[in-house]
Amino acid sequence: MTKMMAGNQPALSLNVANGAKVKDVIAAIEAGYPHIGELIHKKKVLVSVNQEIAHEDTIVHASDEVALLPPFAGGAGHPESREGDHA
Amino acid sequence: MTKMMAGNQPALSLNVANGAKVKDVIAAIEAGYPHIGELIHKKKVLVSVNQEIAHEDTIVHASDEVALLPPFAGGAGHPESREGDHA
Amino acid sequence: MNSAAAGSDDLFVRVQRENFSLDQELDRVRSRSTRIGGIATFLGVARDRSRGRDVDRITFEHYEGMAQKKLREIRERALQDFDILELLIIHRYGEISIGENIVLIIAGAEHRAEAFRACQWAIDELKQITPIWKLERTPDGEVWVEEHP
Amino acid sequence: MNSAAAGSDDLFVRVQRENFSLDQELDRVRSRSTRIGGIATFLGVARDRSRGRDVDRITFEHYEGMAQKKLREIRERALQDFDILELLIIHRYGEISIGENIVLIIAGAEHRAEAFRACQWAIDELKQITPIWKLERTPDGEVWVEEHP
Repeated sequence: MTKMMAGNQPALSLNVANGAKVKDVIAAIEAGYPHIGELIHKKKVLVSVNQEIAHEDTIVHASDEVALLPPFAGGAGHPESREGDHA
Repeated sequence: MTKMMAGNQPALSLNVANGAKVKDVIAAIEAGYPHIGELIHKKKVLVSVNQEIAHEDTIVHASDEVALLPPFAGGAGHPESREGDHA
Repeated sequence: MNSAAAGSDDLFVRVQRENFSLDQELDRVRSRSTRIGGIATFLGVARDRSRGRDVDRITFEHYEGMAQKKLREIRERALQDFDILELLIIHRYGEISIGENIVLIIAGAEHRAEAFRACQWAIDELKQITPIWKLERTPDGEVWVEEHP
Repeated sequence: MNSAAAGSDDLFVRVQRENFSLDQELDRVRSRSTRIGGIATFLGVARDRSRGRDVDRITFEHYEGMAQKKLREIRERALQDFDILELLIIHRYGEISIGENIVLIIAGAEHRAEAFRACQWAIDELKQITPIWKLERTPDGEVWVEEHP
């Protein structure tokens, strides 16, 4: 089970029982990294399992690829000028 | 005063008094070329003076460039499929 | 506004026989401002079908002078009415084979929504007000196409 | 549907470090069908301003595998949901200087309205569902950008 997170965040290391649910993974993260747990609860960070966005009851197996995904920012800039850099 | 028309149409030759209005030009066209006069009345053919679309009361001078413009068809194809070439 | 654009219209509005390169034209637009973030482009190419008929070649004719004038007007109105930084329009004339480029509109803006809006408006407007005519060669002969009766 | 497209996804959906040529990618799309008449393109380039700050360089990172998977999904849904003939998506990663290409979407259709719709939908969707992140370097330091909080 691998975990990744974009940015300068190091990989997380967690112990979660095989067959646990995503919510168990989140609970384990919260215990060790409360600020990341908070971001997950606020939906600022999403959890993916095998490259698909997971929900709380998604079951995680030992061979699964689990990732924590900060807000995406692909593409170029904003659709509209909402940036306040021109009045 | 030059006249042009797209297509395989030859140039028209007309005698119109200097200072006449576009409607006088149209009347002269109708006399010699009734089918073109009809197209103008149906707005299938527009009249331009000096490269701007003219209206009936636009005054035409000897040095003006007058043209008869069939329906435009620039660009590529239609915006929507209205062609009946797929159900 | 957009006084920097005056004088360079000749490069940003063209009616020409030759083909054009998208990379080259995009560089031209992009070089106008480092604020450009979104570039919307419309490229019209010659299709092999029109109004249910096969087409093997298209010929475009334009009213020299008026065509360029109308395209310049479109560019100026787009620069005024949309929040864009540049707009380029090229229309080819002469014989065009199936699959070849016919028309190109490039709109460069800070943000993509306006680039798309300006690009779509410009191609719609081009078809309405620009004196350009299209002759399609089909198995049944050549036909002048009337886009909007 | 669009079974001809299967297997060639690799060329029509790419996440790559290298720059791309619009002419080359347009030829790729155009060569898919002689029925293509309208091609709408979105090109995203690196701006020198973001959220009121100067930016002198942008770095994109992606989640290898999932990014490609999501872009393939976008292409497949676009081919299904819009009346288009082809859709190509390229997103670059790594360091990108101001003015350079970031992302390209090309939608080829018989008619331009659908090409524009599909192109706009695809870039909006890309930003929503593709795991790609952006680090902007400004005079105040480097910042990971959060597009939608």
